[in-house]
Amino acid sequence: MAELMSSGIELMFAGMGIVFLFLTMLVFAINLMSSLVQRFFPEAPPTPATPHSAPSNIADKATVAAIIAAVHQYRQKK
Amino acid sequence: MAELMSSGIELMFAGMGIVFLFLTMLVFAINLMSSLVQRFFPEAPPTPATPHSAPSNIADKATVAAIIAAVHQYRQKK
Amino acid sequence: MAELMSSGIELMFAGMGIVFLFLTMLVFAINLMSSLVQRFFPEAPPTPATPHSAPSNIADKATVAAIIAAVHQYRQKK
Amino acid sequence: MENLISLWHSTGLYNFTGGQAFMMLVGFLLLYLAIKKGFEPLLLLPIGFGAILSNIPVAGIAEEGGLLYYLYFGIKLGIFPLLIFMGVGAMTDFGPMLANPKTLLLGAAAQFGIFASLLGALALNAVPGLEFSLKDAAAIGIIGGADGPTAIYVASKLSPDLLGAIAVAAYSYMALVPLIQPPIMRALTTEDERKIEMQQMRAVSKTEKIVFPLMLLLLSILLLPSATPLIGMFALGNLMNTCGVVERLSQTAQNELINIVTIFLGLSVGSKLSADAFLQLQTLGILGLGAVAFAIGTASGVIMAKIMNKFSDTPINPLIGAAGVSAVPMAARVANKLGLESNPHNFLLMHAMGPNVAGVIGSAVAAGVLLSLIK
Amino acid sequence: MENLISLWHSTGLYNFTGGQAFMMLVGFLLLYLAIKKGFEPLLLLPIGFGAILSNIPVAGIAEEGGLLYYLYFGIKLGIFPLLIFMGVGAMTDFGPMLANPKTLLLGAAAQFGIFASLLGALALNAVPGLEFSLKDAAAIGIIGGADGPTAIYVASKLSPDLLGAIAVAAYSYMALVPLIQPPIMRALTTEDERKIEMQQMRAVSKTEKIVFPLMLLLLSILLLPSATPLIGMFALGNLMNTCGVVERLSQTAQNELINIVTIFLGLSVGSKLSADAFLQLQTLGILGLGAVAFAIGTASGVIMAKIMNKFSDTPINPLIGAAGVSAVPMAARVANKLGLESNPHNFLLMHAMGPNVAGVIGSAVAAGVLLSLIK
Amino acid sequence: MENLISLWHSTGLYNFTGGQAFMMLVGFLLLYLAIKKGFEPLLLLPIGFGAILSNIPVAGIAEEGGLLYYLYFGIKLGIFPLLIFMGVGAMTDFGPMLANPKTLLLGAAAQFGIFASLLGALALNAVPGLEFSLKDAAAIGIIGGADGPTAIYVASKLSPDLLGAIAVAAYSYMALVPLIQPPIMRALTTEDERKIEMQQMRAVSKTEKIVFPLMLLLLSILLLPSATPLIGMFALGNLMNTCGVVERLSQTAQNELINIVTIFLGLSVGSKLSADAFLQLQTLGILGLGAVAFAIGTASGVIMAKIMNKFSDTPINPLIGAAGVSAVPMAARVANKLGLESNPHNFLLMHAMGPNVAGVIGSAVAAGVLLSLIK
Ligand code: NA
Ligand code: NA
Ligand code: NA
Repeated sequence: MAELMSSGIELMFAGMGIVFLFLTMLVFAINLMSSLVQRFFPEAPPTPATPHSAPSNIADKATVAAIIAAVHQYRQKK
Repeated sequence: MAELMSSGIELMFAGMGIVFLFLTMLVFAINLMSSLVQRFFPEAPPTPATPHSAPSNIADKATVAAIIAAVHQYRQKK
Repeated sequence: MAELMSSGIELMFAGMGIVFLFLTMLVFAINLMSSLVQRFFPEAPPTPATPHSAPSNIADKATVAAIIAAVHQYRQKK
Repeated sequence: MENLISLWHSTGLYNFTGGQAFMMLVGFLLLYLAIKKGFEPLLLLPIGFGAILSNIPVAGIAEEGGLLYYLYFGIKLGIFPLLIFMGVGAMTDFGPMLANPKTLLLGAAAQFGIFASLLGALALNAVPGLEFSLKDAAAIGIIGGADGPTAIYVASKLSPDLLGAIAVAAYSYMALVPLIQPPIMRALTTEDERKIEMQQMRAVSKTEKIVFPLMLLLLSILLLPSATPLIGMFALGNLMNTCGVVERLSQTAQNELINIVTIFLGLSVGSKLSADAFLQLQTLGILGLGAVAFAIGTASGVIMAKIMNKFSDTPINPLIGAAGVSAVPMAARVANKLGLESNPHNFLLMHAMGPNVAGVIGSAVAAGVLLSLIK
Repeated sequence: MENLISLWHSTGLYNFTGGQAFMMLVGFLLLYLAIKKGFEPLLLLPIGFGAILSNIPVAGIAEEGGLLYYLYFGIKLGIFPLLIFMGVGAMTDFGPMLANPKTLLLGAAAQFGIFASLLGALALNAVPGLEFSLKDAAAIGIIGGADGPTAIYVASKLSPDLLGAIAVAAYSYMALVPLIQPPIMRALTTEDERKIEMQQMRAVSKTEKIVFPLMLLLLSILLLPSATPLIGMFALGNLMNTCGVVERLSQTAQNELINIVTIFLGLSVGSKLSADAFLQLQTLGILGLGAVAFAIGTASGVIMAKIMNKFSDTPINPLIGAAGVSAVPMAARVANKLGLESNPHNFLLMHAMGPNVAGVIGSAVAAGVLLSLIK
Repeated sequence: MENLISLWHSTGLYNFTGGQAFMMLVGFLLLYLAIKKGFEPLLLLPIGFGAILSNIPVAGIAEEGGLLYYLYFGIKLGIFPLLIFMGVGAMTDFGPMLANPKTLLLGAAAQFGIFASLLGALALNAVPGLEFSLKDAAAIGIIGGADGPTAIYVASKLSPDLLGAIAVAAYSYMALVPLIQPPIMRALTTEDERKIEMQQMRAVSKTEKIVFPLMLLLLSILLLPSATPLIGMFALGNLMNTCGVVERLSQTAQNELINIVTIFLGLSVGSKLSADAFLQLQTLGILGLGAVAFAIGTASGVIMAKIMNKFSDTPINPLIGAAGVSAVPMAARVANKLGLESNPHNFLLMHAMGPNVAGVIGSAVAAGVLLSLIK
């Protein structure tokens, strides 16, 4: 039992140590990467992602088509 | 052969018996359930199911958008 | 090694032979089939395939609905 | 030269057996029925194609190492029919049935077709050369359930050798429902009965639709656990659809997942259409008994509806009894069509949907009885 | 008569054991929580349903020959959690984290909940009748990771018997995050701290988002290979989404594929909710420890954020530390909500998304440590 | 302390072998080619990722117990390539080929690349350290088919050890078609030939499109059963699309199902990119022979088209012969582009689609010959 607890405590230190080590290194890596990317591959900031753009696209086209048609009709009737 | 037929007949009676027993109990259970639900969880009757509501939704939005836009345009032109 | 090469050469002749035989027979078969179909099952040439017709369909309906609504509104306002 | 002979010996032409050729024709016939006649194409097209592929000499597509051999495990282990049943459950609307629960009894009566053709199969043992065990007879009878996945599930458990013929018969007769049912329905009803208009149904609340699949499952657990694989997956699909909180799972279950499984199931069923198993007198027996099962199921449903109409305080058009065989939604449409013929203002479709979906439950229950009592 | 007795002997009523009945109630409770209370319905609905199905007497749905037995192989072999992780990766936006990388440390701190409850599980061995091995304790601790697929993956490797209880605890507490976290967050922060507004984040370029998953994978390969199945599939999904050239694969991974696997995974997890395994004192221990794990993880994240706020040149609102437990995106929304309560102009959502997704990485790393050190 | 050492011993850094590191670089190179250069990203991205995952030390992702080990069964049993072929079949329009059937011969001629590189592989046995069996040589030759699933299917049957290198070569060269083909096409044609305008094609009726896949399958059954797994699944997909009655199955086959299988197939192929198998002189041989195969296939197609142009009563632009290698639709686009360069009014795209899809049939036939004659 005591042995199990000491294994557990050891595991806790090892675990939290590695988690912090890993994520700290990741912080440095990201900072390095970001500065390299911004320096060597400068880019316009991305526009907001539109993963499901298709539907709205359809709607847009429908809208545009409808407007054109409606205005066309309106003019003809006039 | 005769034995097989008698097994079959027995199976028929057992089978139809259980099918009717099961579905009759289900009728009672549904009636009970429906009256309990209507009494304790009264609800506005559901609007017709729209499993694929997204598309029509899109169409609706497109329609509305188109109307607004067309009318807007119409007024401006006037 | 020499034996392997001769197997390979044999394979090449057999292979190209069968490929040509197969595709030549397919040419004849298609010609035969096409003439049979055109004679016994004459058909209006197919309209361009519209595998994803649903969306455009929606758009169409939206368009039509929007036009109707817009024109309706336009008349009422007049 | 040796190569050429070896090639010739590897052609299909050299290796064809008569049985394989015949089964391939059966496969092409199924494709014809599916594509040109519109016979349950979603199933009969892959089944027909599977029949062709599995009867190709030399290729061994249905033998170990071949695609259909591996796909067939999905049936052998009972996975595919249950997943299809889940998808069907997600597509089923129990609303009309909940609005008029007594139509459930029509779905019960129509299951008589199952047991009648089970007896018929046993009786056919009198014909020399025909030998159906009790398991075979039960698997054949289930054709009368008019429900594809149930028939495949039961046949895979009780009589895998007959699976191909049974599945083909089940789906073919489901496609033939508009031809098989009307004469029987007309013979058993009077013009006046067919004119009966039914009362408009009440609206069913969302809560009832959520509770129902759970109640159905619970009843099946208490009374007939052997039916719970089928009824359970059906109820799961239905609950996913009605509960409204797992819309993305419900959509996948009734679209992509059921489509993928349908392709695999159809091909696997087709792989059981081998000459050995199919070109038997048995198959003729199965086809005949299947037709009998549908006819008797239809008649039982109509007669039950006539009886209920006598005792019910609200009128019941006997035509909707025929929908109790299931064959969703074809049988309900047939009832609607015959109703309109006699009375152009008589829309029976929604009234027939009640017994129609009740028939699915009824045959799952019958399947449970068969699986539980036949060892 | 014999048949009738045999039928009665095959009913659920005759065969029910108390344990099965109780577990079925647990299943219905999970369905209730999923549907009526909105507790992680995508998972808890199939899990609850799986619990019901697998506890049906006689039917044997979770035994050899039954559907859930075969589906469970997807968990046993570690396939389902990894495919879900791929889909989650495809849905994850690392933008907010890349804009403010130091918030990764909040995702690290919150993992303390994992190890604290691991110790707690070992300490519970002092209670008579409770016996948790180191593997069990690790599998329980991972609940504190607040990440479903990670918890299921680790539990399936270290302690498959506890899998059902662990998964239920993990998803339940994730659903309870809006109840568990706020009191802890309020207790550990002052009103002034909660009012802290954070600077607007810079935009993150597409290239950074493409490079990040590869860098994450590389670091994991170098330091902690045992975490690479989880982190690798997560990175694959994320890369498929950010790279922009395999849009159709990314869409399928985050829609149909993850939906199909979610149904199967949920049912399989439910099949581990058997009376034998669940109706133990252990389960109470697991549920208690899970709550402790979430609470400690939340507290650690908030305290870490307070410390960082002291040393940072840009202000950090300590509330976002609580999002480090993961439970994406629930925990980030909780941080946002509490921020708005103290300061109606303080939108913390995007700032909290950084630690939130960092928490996913953090728990995958912790999982790697546990899988690597516990043999 | 012991724990720390044990941890260090479990890091990737400690366990890396040179071969693994190199193969990981190959994986990253494939990702780079897929994402930045647009080389067949749908396949090369998962393949590259699979290569990285399977070469991670300690993790054992491609060994028993790891995800890629189980996914690989889909290739080993021949399931994944056939399902992909079904999806490709559903996406293929045989209209242009049916309108001008003699272009099938161009698809036949281009298969010479397969057999030429098969001979080349055998000739390379003269190089010390290189040893290709007849099976290996055939699996390498099939790269010249310029068709991914066919190459993977044949390699998995004849030479699984070379599968990784062969798949990478096949997809890489398919992506390089716009670089490899034009110089060869220009060298073998005169400016006048490239200017040849072809007659507009007749419309092809729906019935012809429905009958064709069945006819193709029938011919393959009669002549070359060993090609029927490939041609059969291709024909099934095509029939599902053209028949018009199973639209939902066709859509699933060419979208979700093919996407799911593509992810799994790519990862599994990548898992065969192990240092042991890839870092051999053989691999250089395979890459070289693959390029040769594409070049010879292109040349054969063009020369055949020149010959046919001599004898045909309607003009044939020799450029479309190059499309006979398949690599659909890339090779057809290349032909179109070169045609436009010489004659801005010369749209060859639809004319080149005929030989292009014929090339798919041609290489499936060639695959059947190899699988049938090499034992
Ligand atoms: Na039925
Ligand atoms: Na976490
Ligand atoms: Na080719």
